[in-house]
Order: sequence, then C-alpha cells, then structure tokens
Amino acid sequence: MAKLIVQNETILNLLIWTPVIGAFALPVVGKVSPRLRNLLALAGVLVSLVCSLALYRTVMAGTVVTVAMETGFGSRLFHADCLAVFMATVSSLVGAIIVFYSWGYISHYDNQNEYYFLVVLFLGSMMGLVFSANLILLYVFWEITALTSWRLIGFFREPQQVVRADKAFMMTFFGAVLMLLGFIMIFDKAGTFDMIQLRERFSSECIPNLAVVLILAGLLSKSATLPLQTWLPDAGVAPSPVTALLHAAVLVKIGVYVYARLLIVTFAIDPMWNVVVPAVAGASAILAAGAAMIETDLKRIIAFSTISQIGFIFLGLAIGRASEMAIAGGLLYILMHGFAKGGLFLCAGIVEQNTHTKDITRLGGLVRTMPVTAVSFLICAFSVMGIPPFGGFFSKYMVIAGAAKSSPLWITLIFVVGAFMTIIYLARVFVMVFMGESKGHEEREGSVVMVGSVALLALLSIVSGLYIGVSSDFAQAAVKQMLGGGQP
Amino acid sequence: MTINLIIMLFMVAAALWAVLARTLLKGSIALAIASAALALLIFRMNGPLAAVFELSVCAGLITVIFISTISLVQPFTPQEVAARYAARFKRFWPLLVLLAVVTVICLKCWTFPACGQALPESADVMALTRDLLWKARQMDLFGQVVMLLAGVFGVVILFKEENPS
Amino acid sequence: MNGEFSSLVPFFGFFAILLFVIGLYCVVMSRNFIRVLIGLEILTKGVTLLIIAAGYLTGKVALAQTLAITLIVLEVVVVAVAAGIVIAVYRRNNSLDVTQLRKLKG
Amino acid sequence: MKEAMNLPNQLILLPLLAVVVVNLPLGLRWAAMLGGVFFSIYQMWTMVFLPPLETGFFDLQIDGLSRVLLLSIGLVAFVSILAARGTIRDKRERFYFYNLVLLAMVGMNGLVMVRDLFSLYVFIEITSVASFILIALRRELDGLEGAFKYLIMSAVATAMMLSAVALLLLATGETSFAKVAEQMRLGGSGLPVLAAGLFVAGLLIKAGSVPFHGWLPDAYMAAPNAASILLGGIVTKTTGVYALIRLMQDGMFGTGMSPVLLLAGAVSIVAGALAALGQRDFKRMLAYSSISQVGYIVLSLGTGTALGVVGAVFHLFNHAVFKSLLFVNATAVEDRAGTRDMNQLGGLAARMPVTGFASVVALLSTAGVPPLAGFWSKLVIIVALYKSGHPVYAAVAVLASLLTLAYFLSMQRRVFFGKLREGLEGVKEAGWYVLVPTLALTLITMGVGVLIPWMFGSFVLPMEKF
Repeated sequence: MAKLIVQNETILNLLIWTPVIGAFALPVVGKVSPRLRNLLALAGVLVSLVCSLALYRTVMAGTVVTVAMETGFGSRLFHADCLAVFMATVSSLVGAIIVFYSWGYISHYDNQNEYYFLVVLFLGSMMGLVFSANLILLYVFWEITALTSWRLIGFFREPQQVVRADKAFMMTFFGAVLMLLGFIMIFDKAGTFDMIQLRERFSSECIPNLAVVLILAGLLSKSATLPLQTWLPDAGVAPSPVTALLHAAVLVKIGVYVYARLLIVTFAIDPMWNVVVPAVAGASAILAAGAAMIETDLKRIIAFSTISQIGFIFLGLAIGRASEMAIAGGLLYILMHGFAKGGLFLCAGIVEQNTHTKDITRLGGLVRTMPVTAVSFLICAFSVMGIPPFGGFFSKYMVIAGAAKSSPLWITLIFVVGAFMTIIYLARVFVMVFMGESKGHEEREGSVVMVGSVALLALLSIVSGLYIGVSSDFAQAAVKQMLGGGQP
Repeated sequence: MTINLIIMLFMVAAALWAVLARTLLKGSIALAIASAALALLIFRMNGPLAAVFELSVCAGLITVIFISTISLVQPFTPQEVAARYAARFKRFWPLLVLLAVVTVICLKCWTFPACGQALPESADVMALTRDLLWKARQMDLFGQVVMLLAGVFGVVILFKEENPS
Repeated sequence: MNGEFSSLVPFFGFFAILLFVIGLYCVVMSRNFIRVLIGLEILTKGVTLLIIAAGYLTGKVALAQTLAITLIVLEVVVVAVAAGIVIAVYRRNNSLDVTQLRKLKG
Repeated sequence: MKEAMNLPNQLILLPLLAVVVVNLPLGLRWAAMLGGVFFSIYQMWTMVFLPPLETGFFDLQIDGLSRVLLLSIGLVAFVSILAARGTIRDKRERFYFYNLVLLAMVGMNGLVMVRDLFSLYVFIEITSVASFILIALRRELDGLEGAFKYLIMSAVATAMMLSAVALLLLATGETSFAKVAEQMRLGGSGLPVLAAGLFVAGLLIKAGSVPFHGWLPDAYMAAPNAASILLGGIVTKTTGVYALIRLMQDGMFGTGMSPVLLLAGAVSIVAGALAALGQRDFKRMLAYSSISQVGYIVLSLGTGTALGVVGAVFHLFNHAVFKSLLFVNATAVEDRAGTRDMNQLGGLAARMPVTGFASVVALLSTAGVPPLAGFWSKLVIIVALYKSGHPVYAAVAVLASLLTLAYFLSMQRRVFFGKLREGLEGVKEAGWYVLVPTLALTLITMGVGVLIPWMFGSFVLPMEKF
C-alpha cells in the first residue's frame, strides 16, 4: 500500500511539473527543430492527461494523494481528490486538443516558440492551480495563468491588441489582489494557508462576509462574470481563436473551479451567498446572452456566450450544500461546456482564417464549402443550447432542476429565460454563417489537423451525452467527497 | 555664563549678517566671523582641540574655498549687486519676524525636560580626547581619510578646466 | 540634577534653534548657489554648537570634541565638492541663479 | 594578526586599497575595473557562503541584516561597474567612475556594519559625497543641477540627523546603538521623542520618501546611466532606508514613530505611483517608481513588528535587484536607441529580445506578480500589516500594486511592445557588458521567486534579529 501511495505522488508531481518545466525547454528545442517542438508540446500536455486518468481509480476509491514539503507557508503543496482530478482531466483534454489544433493554425505566424511556451506553461500552471493544497500556491498559479494569457492576448503585437491584453491583465490582476487580501484576512483568523487545516478550522464557523466578497471579486474577474466581465469579449476578439479558446474554454473555468474548491469544500459561508451569487450569475447570464443576440462579430458572440454559460455553472455551484444534484450538474457543465465551446471557437477560427472576416453579416452559405466544420459547429451549438441527447443537455438539466428545488423561483426563471436566449442566438449565428446564400468569399475547408480537432470535439460532445453515466458517476462521487467533510 | 551668552548672541548676529550681506564676499567673511565666535565658545567649553579645528578649518579653509569660488565665478556689476540686494532684502525680512516669533515661543513655553548627568568635571580633557580619537573612535578617523580621498576625486573631476572640444 | 543645569539646556538649545532657522531660511530662500552654501554652513554651525553643548552638559567633553572634529573635517569636504559643482555650473551656464534651474520642481 | 584582516575589515579596507593602488603612478589604471569587479564578486561570494557573525576591529559587525545589505551592495556595484564599461565612452571618465564606485562601496559597507550613531553618519556622508560626484561626473548642466539639489537636501538631512545624535548624546551620554537603545528603554520622553522625530525625518529625506522626495527624480535622471543604477538600486536604500531599519530593529525609538512611518509609507506608495503614471522619461518614471517602492519598505517598518522588519529587508533586497535591472534596461535602451523619451520609442522587443524580456520580468516583480521575487516580499509586508492591525494600510499596499502594474504596462507597451518605431530599425541588442548584468539580475529575480520555499527558512527569516 505504501508503495502505491509513493507512486501516486510521483504521478501527481509528474502531472504538474512536466508541462510547467517542459514549457521552458520548448523555445530551446524550437530553435533546433520546430517539428520536434510541436510534438513535445503535445506530449507535455498528454502526460498531464494520462496522469490524471491514472489517478482516476485511486481517487474514486476515496484516497487523497498529497505532495508535502516544509515551506514557510504550510506543509502541503498539492493534493488530488475527485474534484481536482475531474477538473484536471477536463482541462488537459481540452488543452491537448488546443495544442493539436495549433499545429495547423499557428504555423502561419511568427514567434511560434513563444506561442508554444506560453500555451504549455498556461496548461501546466492550470494543473498546478487545480491541485494546489494551499492558498498561496493557488494564488501563484492563478497569476501565472494570468501572465501567460496576458502575453497570448497581445501575441500579434498590434497596438490595439497590446492595449486589450493590458486591460485583461489589469482586470484579472485587480480581482486577484482583492482575493489575496481575502486570503490574508483568513490567514489572520486561522494562522495557516493550508486548505485542509482551514477546512477543519472553518467547518462550522462561517468566514467573514468581507472575505467572501474579496474572494468573489477574484473569482468573478477571472470567470468574466458581471461586473468584471468586459475583458473577455475584448480578449476574444484581438488574438487568434486558439488563444480565445484557451480563455473561453479553460481560463474562465478557473474561477468556477476555485469557487467550488474554496467556498464549497474548504470554507463554510453565510447561507445568504447561496442566493446572492446565483442572482449575480443570473444577471450575468441574461445580459451576456442579450449582448450575444445583437453582436455581429462571430468571436465576440461566442465570447458573450461563454460569459452567459459561466453564469449557469455558477448557479449550479452556488446553490451550495443544499443540492448535490446542482453541484454535480455544475461540474458536468464545466466538462460539457469545455468540449462544446471549444468546438465553437475552433470552428470560428477555421471560418476566420479561410474567409478573413469575423462579421456574420458578411458570411453565409458556408455549409456547402465547409461541411465538416458546419456539422461540428451545429453539434457543439446543440450541446451548448442543451438539446438532448448531447452532453450539454444533462448538465443544464441538472443545474436547473437542482435550482428549482432549492432556490427561489425567480432565480430558476431567470435561467430558463437565459437558456432560451442561448438557443436563439446560437441558432441565429448558425443560420447566418452557414446557411443561405454564399457572400462570395474565397472559401475552402480548413486543414486536416484543424478540421480533425473540431470534429473530435463535436464527437466528444455527442459521446459524453450518450455515455453520460461515466462522467456523471464521477461528478457525483466528487460531490459526495466534497460535501462529505472529514475526508482529508 | 554671561560671556558665553554674549558670544552666542554675537554669533547669531554674524550669521544674520552672512545671510543679508550685500555681496557674497562680505557674506563669507561674516560666516568666518561666526565660525571664529563658535571656536571661542568651544574653547570656553573645555574643547580646545575642537576649537582649533573650528578656527583653522571652518573659519580658515572654508572661507578660503568660498572666496576662491567667488573669485572664480564672475563677480556681479555694482548695479546688479544693488538690484539683488534690494530684492533679497524683500525676501529676507520675514526671517527677522520668524526669528522674533521663535524667540518668543522659546522663552514663553520652554518645556524641554532636562536630563543627563551633572556638570562636567574637567579632568584631563586633552588626554581623554586623544585616547578617544585614536582608540575608541578609529572608525571616524578611517572615515575621515576615505572622505578626504573622495574629496580629492571631487576636486579633480569638478574643478578641471573644460576641454576645448 | 542641579538648577543651573536645567537652565543651561534651553540656553544652548535656544541659540542652536536660532542658527537652524537662519540657516534653513537661507537655504530655502536664496537664489544664489553660493548663498545657499552659506546657509548650509550656518546650519552646520548650529549642529556643532549642539554637539559641543551636549558633551559639555553631560560631562563628556572629550567625546563631543572628537565628534566635532570629525564633523568639521567631513563638512569641509562637502563644501569643497559643492564649490566644485558651483564652479562647474558657472562654467556651463554663466549664471548662479538657482531659479534658472529648469527642473527644480518636485 | 589574523583578526586584523577578518571579513568586516576586508570589506572596507580592500576597496580602499584598490583605489589607492590604481591611483599610484604605477601604470595600473587599467586595473580599476578589474578591481571593482573582483571585489564586488568577492563580497557577494562571502555573503552567500560564509557564516555571518564576525566582529571586526573597529567594532564592525555582520549580522543577518548587514549580510543581506552587503550582498545587495556587491550585486548592484557589480552591475553598475559592468554597465559603465559598456556605456561610458570616455576612458578617463570611466576610470573616475570605477574609483568613485569603490569609494561608495567603502561607505556603504561601513555603513551597514557600524554599530554607532555617529559612525553611521560618517559613512552615510562618504557614500553621499561619492554619489554627488558620480551624478556630476559628466559635468553637464543636468547632472550638476541634480547633484547640487541632492547635496543640499542631503546636507539638510544630515543636519537633522546630527542634531538628533546630539540630543541623544544629551539624553543618554552615549552614541553606540546598543547603549543608546538601552538608555532609551529605561524611559524617555520629550528629548528622545524629538530626537527620534528629527532622525526619522532626516532619513526619510535621504530615502526620498514623500514629502521629501523632490530631489530624487532629478538626481536619478541626470546621473550618468551607470550611476543611476547604483543610486536607484542601492545608495538611497542604504543611506536612508537601511539606517531606518537598523534603528527600528534595535528598538532605538520604540514604537512612537510607527504612525508617522505608516502614513509616510502609504502616501509615498500612492503619490509615487501616480506621479510615475504621468512620466514620459524612462528614467524619471523609474525614479518615481523608486519613491513608491521605498514607500512599501517604510510602511512595513511602520508595523514595528519582527515580521514587518523581515518584509522591509526582503523587499529592500528585491528592490535592489529589480530596480537595478530596470535601470540597466533603461541604460541599454538609451545607449542603443539614443533617447529615453518613451513616446519616441516602440517595438524594441523585436530588436532587443533579452532586454525586452528582462524588462517584463522586472516590471512584474515590481508590481508583485507571482511567482517572481517581488511578490513574496510584498506578501510578507501585507501579512505583517494585517497581523499588526492595519488592514486599511494593507489594502492600500495591495491596491497600489495595481497602479504599479498600470504604469509599468504602459512603459512596456510604449518602449518594447507594439510595432517597431520608424528610425529604430538599426537598433541592436545591447553589448555583453550590459547583457551579462541583465541576465544575472533576471535570473536572480526569477530564481528567488521560484526557490522561495527553500530560501524562506535559510535566508529570509534569519534577517529578523529581535
């Protein structure tokens, strides 16, 4: 048994450090052989994916893998429970597809070394964040993701993009420092940054509401939720769709993940927040959906859609300990939204690269020239809309059903309206871009690698819906462990 | 004590004159006089060695530096001097008011708590000073040496004539 | 603590304060570099007086004397360097007017 | 005899010896740079590897605090000497530069090792005089003005500090740290409080804290680039901030000065950052940034707790590293592009990739973005503020890092990112003499940030010696 635990620790270390440290090797390798660099980048992310799958059985059995070291701020560095492994699997899977897609997309541009370095470092620090067992480490990885996305948004170095990158960085940094202040408030009360110790300390006593507000400021800014959402549409527009995807499908999930990690698992919070946060999330969902309905820029629409969908995830998680189903739904939503939204962004990327426009009023009839892309887009859109039997349906159903049971009626109604608006704006996009008359752009299907990754994501959206049992079992196990308490 | 008082009053007067004097030359001479007065005071307060330093270095060397600086930079024409003198007097009369105010404040509400030991026993001050200077406070002597070296660099660099280029 | 002692502290302190005020006023208000230096010198006179007085009043004349000697030596170096700067400024600018310093704002 | 050349004595005697030897008519002028480089490396080496507690024969002592400072002094001097080799073209000027840096090192090394108030003043004065001459080195009007302004402010500060020394002498009859502190603990009000106030005010002038910051931007901006590195990186920090830390740590003033320090620190942070936002000149912006960062150190000291002192020292070290790095970058940019006006620069990252990257690292470290070094010291400071019951100041410190980030991002955007400005096509990466320090400092910033869990126990915490 002891041997097994050592092995698991090694796996966990490997999972985190391979991409983080490997990222620094990529620019060096890239000087020698770009092809090898591309392979290594994918391999780094795949190592994370394989490792998190390898941890699957262990954590399902209820074991928590811990990596410990004596530091000045707490002895535990990383720990892996169901929630963390779930999140790591989702992000490394989506991340691997992103890197794969990049082989096709980014090969047309300069500074590829920098690009792969940033993407892999981003995914690595995402892993670190997910498994962090203490608040400071979590904050450190949090900021590394912010740093890398700062440089990715400004990747093409146009003045406007650099300004927007700075804006996104400033906004998330603003939220993050407030969150840090909240952490320090908690540290002042409990005398530790270690999450397990904090969990014992705050199992019955609520943390101060001011600390909740400060931490929420960080989460909302990272997850691009009202009132700190404006950076995401801007960030989604300026750079390549790949980075946009990175932000929409992975980065924004950090906020909701940390919400689950801190405000559900670790701290008890005032029940008031179980109404306030869903209300904020609802407002965010409705407003963003409204913006998506009138916007004409393809990538901005998808970005607004992301803001709107994040609201649903927040709803599922923020109902809190009252409803296991809603939390499980929220977790599943992270998975389903990752696949589907990733697919949408990558389709947008193919469309943009081949037609050189993002304006949906100037597009049309692409279904004939880009059949695979069109079908993939439709499948992913269905999943986001929540049409059965696609993956998105189950998560959306569980979230809303959970909300209906244990939160005020008006909140549920807001989200039902939001869900309808989702259907409308996505249908509008699909019709305008892929149906109707062609507007005479030079149109052709994207490269094999790019179309392949899009199709893969669409396939995953279907499969995850058809075999919903697998992921939902896991999500429910995670929720049990989250709420179980006592299980360190 | 009265003599000390008179010396200090004289010193303040000299300092004031140094500030208000018509020309810089007179100002630096007034400063030398204030220095000399201070030297006298130090001497009367059992500090003959420091008094000698004050007299030779401050009243002597520094005045030489000032005067040579003044002579190196072009002196003003008499008209300029007059104009400047008038202007300066305008700027400096508040100083007299300020001094008066300070005096009044000091005399009226002086709440300096007195502390420390009793009045000095003037033992062998010279021997004691020698011991202190060369044993206990070697660090300061070392510092003086380094400082003088730095001063040499300063003079070499800053006083150098401009190259024609 | 005898009565004479407590009356002596203000006695020296008062004159030191007067010298400080004169010196500072001169530093702040003067428009000529050399006059600023004269102000500095007056300020230093006040400090010297204070140190000697402190030694005198606490019975540590020898210590105070030692400190004063060091102070005087360092002071002359500072003045020499300052004079060097003044001369160099004059060679560059042909003026010693402080108000002509373009960037004297904070 | 063996003790006569022990480490503390070496640290003040060797640079002096070097200056004397190269100036003797032996034809050794070429050795000045080598002497400086070797000595600064030697100083860093000993500070990193040798046990810190030794007493020299002038009662010089190296404790944890001195050790960190000596390390920073060696580092910044090393960087500055190499940068001078790379950017000062006139041979004679360069020779003087090396000599003055060595003299300033004597001053700074002595200053961090002495245990006596008056000797402290002596060494502060040596350092300051060397700095005046360094600023005025080129004898251009700007430099002379900056030097004169610094000289005046510095002399006023000195007068204040010496009056404080005199008052403490009057109150306690002593000038050594330990004895004065002992006497102060026995009780004291009135005279000691006045003395403490005067001393702190003097040191705040020297440190360039608001409201006494007027001289600092002019002095930094006007100095030759290599001298700015020395000034901004270490000189004002040792002459002003170090002395403040030392006096607070030895309990010289009790906690009476805490509110003043907290207020001065917070105002400096915000005012410095706001002023930096509006600058066009690269170095002037860095100068205001220095004011702001010194504010953090002062604020941390204001807590009056052991943790606060640790935060202050740690931040001082980090500041020495990242601010020198920024000044080195400014040096490289001005040397290659010929201007420091940020509005005339742009897109240099494409031409100067190393400098551009180093600048990103330095600015993020300054703004306190993890995992770089600056984050950790700011974290310690904020925790110290919070634990000592000043949550409002903690919030100010945290939110001000947003301002820091704002002006530095703007700098980075205008100088390094974006499209290459017309007329800058010919710009090349800086020479090796500038690149070596750039890389070294970048590595230190990143290394300290990443390796902090290992350093915390062995390097950071021992700085506190209460």
